[in-house]
Amino acid sequence: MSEKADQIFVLLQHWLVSLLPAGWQQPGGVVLAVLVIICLFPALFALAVWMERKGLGRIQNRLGPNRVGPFGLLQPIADGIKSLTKEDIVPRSADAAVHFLAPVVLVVTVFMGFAVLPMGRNMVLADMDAGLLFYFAMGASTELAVFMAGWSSRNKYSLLGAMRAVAQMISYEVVLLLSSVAVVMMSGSLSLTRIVEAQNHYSWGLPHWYIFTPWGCAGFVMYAIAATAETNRSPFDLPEGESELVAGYHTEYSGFKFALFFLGEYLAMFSISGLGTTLFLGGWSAPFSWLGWVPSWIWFFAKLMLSIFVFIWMRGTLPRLRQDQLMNFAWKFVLPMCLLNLLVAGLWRFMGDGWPRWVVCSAILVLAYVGMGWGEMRRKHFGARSYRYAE
Amino acid sequence: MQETISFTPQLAASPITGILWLIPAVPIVASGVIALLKQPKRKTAAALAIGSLSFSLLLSLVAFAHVVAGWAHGVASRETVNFTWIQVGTANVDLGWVLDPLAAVMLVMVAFVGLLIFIYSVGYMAEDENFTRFFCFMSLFAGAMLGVVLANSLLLLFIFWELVGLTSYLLIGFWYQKPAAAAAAKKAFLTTKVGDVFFLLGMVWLFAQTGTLLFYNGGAGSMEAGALAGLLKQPAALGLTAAGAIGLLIFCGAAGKSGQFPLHVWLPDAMEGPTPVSALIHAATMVAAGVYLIARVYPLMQAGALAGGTTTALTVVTWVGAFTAVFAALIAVAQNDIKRILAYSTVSQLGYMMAGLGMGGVAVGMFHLITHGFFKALLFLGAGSVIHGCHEEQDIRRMGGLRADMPLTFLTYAIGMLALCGFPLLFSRFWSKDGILEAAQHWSVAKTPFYLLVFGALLTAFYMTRQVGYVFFGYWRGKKPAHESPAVITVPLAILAFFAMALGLIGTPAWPWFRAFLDGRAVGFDWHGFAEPGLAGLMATSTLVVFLGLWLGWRLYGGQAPTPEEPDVLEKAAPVAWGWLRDRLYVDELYGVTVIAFYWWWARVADWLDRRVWGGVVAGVAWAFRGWAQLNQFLDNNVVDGSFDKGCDELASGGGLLAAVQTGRVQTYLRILALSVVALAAILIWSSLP
Amino acid sequence: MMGHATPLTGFLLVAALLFSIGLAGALTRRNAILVLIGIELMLNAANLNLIAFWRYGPHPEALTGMMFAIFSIAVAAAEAAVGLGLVISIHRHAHTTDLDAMNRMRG
Amino acid sequence: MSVVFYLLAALTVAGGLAAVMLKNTVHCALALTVAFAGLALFFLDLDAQFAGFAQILVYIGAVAILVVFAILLTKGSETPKDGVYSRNWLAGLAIAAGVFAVLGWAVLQSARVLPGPGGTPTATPEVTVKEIGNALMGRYVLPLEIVALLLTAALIGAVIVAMHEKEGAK
Repeated sequence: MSEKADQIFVLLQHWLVSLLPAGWQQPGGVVLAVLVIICLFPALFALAVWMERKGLGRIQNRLGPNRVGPFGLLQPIADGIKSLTKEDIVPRSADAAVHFLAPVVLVVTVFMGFAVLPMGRNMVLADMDAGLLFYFAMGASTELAVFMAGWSSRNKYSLLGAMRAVAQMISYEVVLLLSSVAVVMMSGSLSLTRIVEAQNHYSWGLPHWYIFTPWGCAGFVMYAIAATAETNRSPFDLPEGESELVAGYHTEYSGFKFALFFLGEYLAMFSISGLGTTLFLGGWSAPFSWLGWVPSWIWFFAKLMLSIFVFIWMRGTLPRLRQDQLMNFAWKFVLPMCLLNLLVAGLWRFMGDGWPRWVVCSAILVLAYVGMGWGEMRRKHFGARSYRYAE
Repeated sequence: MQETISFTPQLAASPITGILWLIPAVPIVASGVIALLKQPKRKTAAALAIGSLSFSLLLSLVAFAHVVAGWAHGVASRETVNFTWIQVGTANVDLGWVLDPLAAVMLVMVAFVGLLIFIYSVGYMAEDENFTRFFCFMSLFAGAMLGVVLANSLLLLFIFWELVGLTSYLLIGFWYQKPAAAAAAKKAFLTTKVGDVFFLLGMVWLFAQTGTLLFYNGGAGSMEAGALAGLLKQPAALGLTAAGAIGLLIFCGAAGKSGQFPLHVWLPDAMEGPTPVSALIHAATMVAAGVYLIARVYPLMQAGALAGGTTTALTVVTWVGAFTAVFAALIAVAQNDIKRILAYSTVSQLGYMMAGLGMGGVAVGMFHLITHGFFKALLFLGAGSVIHGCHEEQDIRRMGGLRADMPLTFLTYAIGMLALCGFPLLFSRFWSKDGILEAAQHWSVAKTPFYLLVFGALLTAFYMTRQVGYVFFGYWRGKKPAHESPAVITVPLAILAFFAMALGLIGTPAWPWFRAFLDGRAVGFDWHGFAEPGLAGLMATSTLVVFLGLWLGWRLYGGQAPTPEEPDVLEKAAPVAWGWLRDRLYVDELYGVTVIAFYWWWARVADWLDRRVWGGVVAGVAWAFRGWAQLNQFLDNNVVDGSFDKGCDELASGGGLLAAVQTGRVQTYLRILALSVVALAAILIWSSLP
Repeated sequence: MMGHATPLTGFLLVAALLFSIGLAGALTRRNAILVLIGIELMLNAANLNLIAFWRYGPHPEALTGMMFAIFSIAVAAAEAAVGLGLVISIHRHAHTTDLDAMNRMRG
Repeated sequence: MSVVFYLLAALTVAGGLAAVMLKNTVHCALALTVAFAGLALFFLDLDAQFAGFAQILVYIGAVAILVVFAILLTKGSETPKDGVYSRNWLAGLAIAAGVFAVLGWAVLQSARVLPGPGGTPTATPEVTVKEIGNALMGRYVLPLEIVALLLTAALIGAVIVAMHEKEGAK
């Protein structure tokens, strides 16, 4: 029974495809899967927006939206309708073509990213051999889209915001890649399904998720940092830092294009955390062996929502990082830690089973972390907090 | 006569022989140290020299005792220590030193006499400011002389031989400011060098024939039977066997150094050096080196001698020795310089030794050498004390009557004079002379040497009494009154005087200790020694001759020696002969005319050759090169420059065109690149068209 | 996707066209950066050739073509970085990116 | 000639032409990214999956942005006063045309001359990332190391060249 529940969607797809004539079956299956993704994730987007606004409210000791629908559940739909109907103003001096293209490129590339994520047991749109590489290739073009948005609106603030966003995204993209390379090294393949299978074993009931290994844990922490930076969220949301740069690179956008940007941002968040779960949290594998009967896709989406919650939680609590702090942090702390993590992963692989492997690897990582941290802190002398008020 | 002595050589070197090399080494090292000292460091220099020589003397005495002990046990030991000095391809040159009775005796004599002379010269050279330099050369000489005595290889002997020659040059020319001294040193060095050249020839020939220069090497040495047999087989020139020829060549070297007839000219002039030098070098040791060399090489000279007979080499030695003895004695009679008389006397005595060696074998010659060494050193030191006393006056005609002023010197000098004349019984030369005369009597070849030697003995007695008469008797003819020399001078004289008398006793026919010691035979004291046939007659004639000489000398010069201006008594008797003798029989002038003239002539020829012939050749070559250089220049200017420069100009102008292309703009370069690609591709395609 | 119909020459022609477009850009444009863009295009055309020959070559499993293309992409990236760095520094000194103006290296 | 090939060819050539012809430099840069994308698709079409993704990641991800940054940093975005093309642009164009003629001719020539399957492709090679990994680490390890070195050097070099000198050095 649980087997059927697990494969419910796959069976559904096969059933629908079988309805089509023979010639069209293969493309039809693909189109169907694409349709599912295109519908499912915007729905999740709506849910995430609601979660964020309620969550933030709760964190900031206020209620959050509760007027529209029970507990404000229908608020996102209201926002959606608002953004669709609002007038789409394009500045005269803006570069119309590029201005229009920016959000489109953004959303398209992000959606492309979802193709390779394994939502459940053999529930993946395109099981590519170099799936991870494809994902990062798509991820790389978001920066271009951000730049096009920023530049085309011919506005100093948006240009500055775009420049900051691109710089930030480039720096953290390197970290993103390196932390995931560790996983690739251990699992020995770039295809995400095989990575998930590699984590899908249990010993004494505990899963073999990579996060439970020293290098995996360090990798996941750095991946999380890079993820938040990549999607311009919470501590790293300087580009559209409301207070200084109005809305960053999408200040000149309004109406539907703004909604597209908003959607793009959330979809990026979904796909980054989806990848995070597949790489570190064991994708669709159950947390405990005795929970195996629960369908695989439930675990995937549960972990997904958990990560989204963490994003929201971080946004609510952590202060925003200054640009130079942000860059220094990336290049002088996170990147070296990633490189070290690669070394430790190599060491882990060749030390063979047994407790010494754990002790040595975690010792190296902790020592490096403490050492670099202490090195960084030593030079900074923290005086009393000083406030400067604009004259 | 002389028998071939067989030695039982002890192969294993006893400990004393092992450290024997220290004897020559210590004085040489001492001289090196003294050379480094500063001039005012007089006391250290003297102490070092005397200390090192006394150490050598001590060691020589120990060695002498060792040999005597060995001899007492009836075994005549000859211990050698040989080592390879240079390895030249397969042949290796060995050196080494030897300890046998001959060497032991010489060691003691040289060291003892040397030490006495060192002590004497501390007093004698006191005021001389080059005191340290003097002792440096003296100890170097002593070391070298001891080296000559010890050497077991002809090569090592030759090395020390040259060192001795060098030191004699340095010491003769000690007061180099005096031109006469410098000339005398040069003369001494060159004449001995002539002898040494022949010596070297002999040595090389020996090495070629026998392949080794070691005297004794456990049977393989050059002086041992194996090598000698080989040498005998080769006939050399003039009917001599190879052994004889080599022996003669070596004798020439000895003749040079010991001042035998043809090469004796340097010895009298060598008196320019300070008296201790003359005493040490030109009386006791260095001149004796020649005799010692012949003694050492005796087996070679004697090789092939039939039982009792002699070889031609030995006969030559004898004749030269005898003639020199008489010749020098004659000249000595007509000399007026106190030291020159003694010098000629030394030459004559050396002639005796050579004759002794030639006729009587090693023991006879060596005994006379040892005794002569002591009393001649005594006489020279005595003369030195006299000169010192008379404020550097050397002409005997300006002395006289020193009997009263210098009693001690007079006493020791008289003993020395009597020993030299061979006053019977008590004095040493009587016995050694008798040994030689006895050998001359029995000499198988001819009787004349015997008569010559007897006549020589007469002359010796005569000129010595003449000299004593002039110096010690009569009245003081000098300017300032003389004074007695200090103890440091007279004490050595006394010691030497004692030995001048005592040494004779070890060679008397009754108790021939010295000859037995050298031959390694047992010896007993018995009066029958005198009972030998003809010996009594011989001793009678020799005593007669001595008394005759003394009486003649005393009668002519005893009482009132003539004033310096008056001619000599004998001169009045035979002015022409006296003139000849005084001018040394014009030997120097003879050389001057022949040898030196030849060199002058040869030098001019060489100069002419060098200037004209070689000069011409060089000039021709230079001329050729200049011409070649001019040709080069011509070619260079016209042909090369012309064409090359023109070519360069063309290139430069061509370059100009290309320079235009370098506009500095990137795109022009890119265009040219693309154009060339197109052109190349076009050519490629055009060529590949079927 | 089964082996497809287009012959090798098609790809080669496209690559040649792209190459000459890049060359034209490099030769005619005045702005230094556009020359660099032209050069990038030429490099990419070469990559296309490499992959085409690898794909149509006798034994594609040797991966030589693809390896070559990957390395050439890496090198081209490095070249672009340094080239643009130079252009920026020239701009800072000479305040122009106009190639005709930059003829300081004249012969 | 399959439809996909024509489509891709059109896309790439158009991108290339635009990158070269457009007035506004930023537009040129964006056209360039289109050309890069076209090429990436070509690679995928030629079953070189890894190369295609690498092309996207490197060129579109990095080089395009680099070019854009360079343009912004050198104020290239304003249209230049004295014309976009260098003085004797016609000569450049002619030379480019010449090169294309030669290349085209050579390609066509080789098609005729080359025997064998010059035209038809072989079976699609099954290229997995593991094989590429082995190749990189096995046969091509030296070039890999050298490229690594080269990239580091280029990285440092570019930074130093483009670094903003201190005021004094101006």
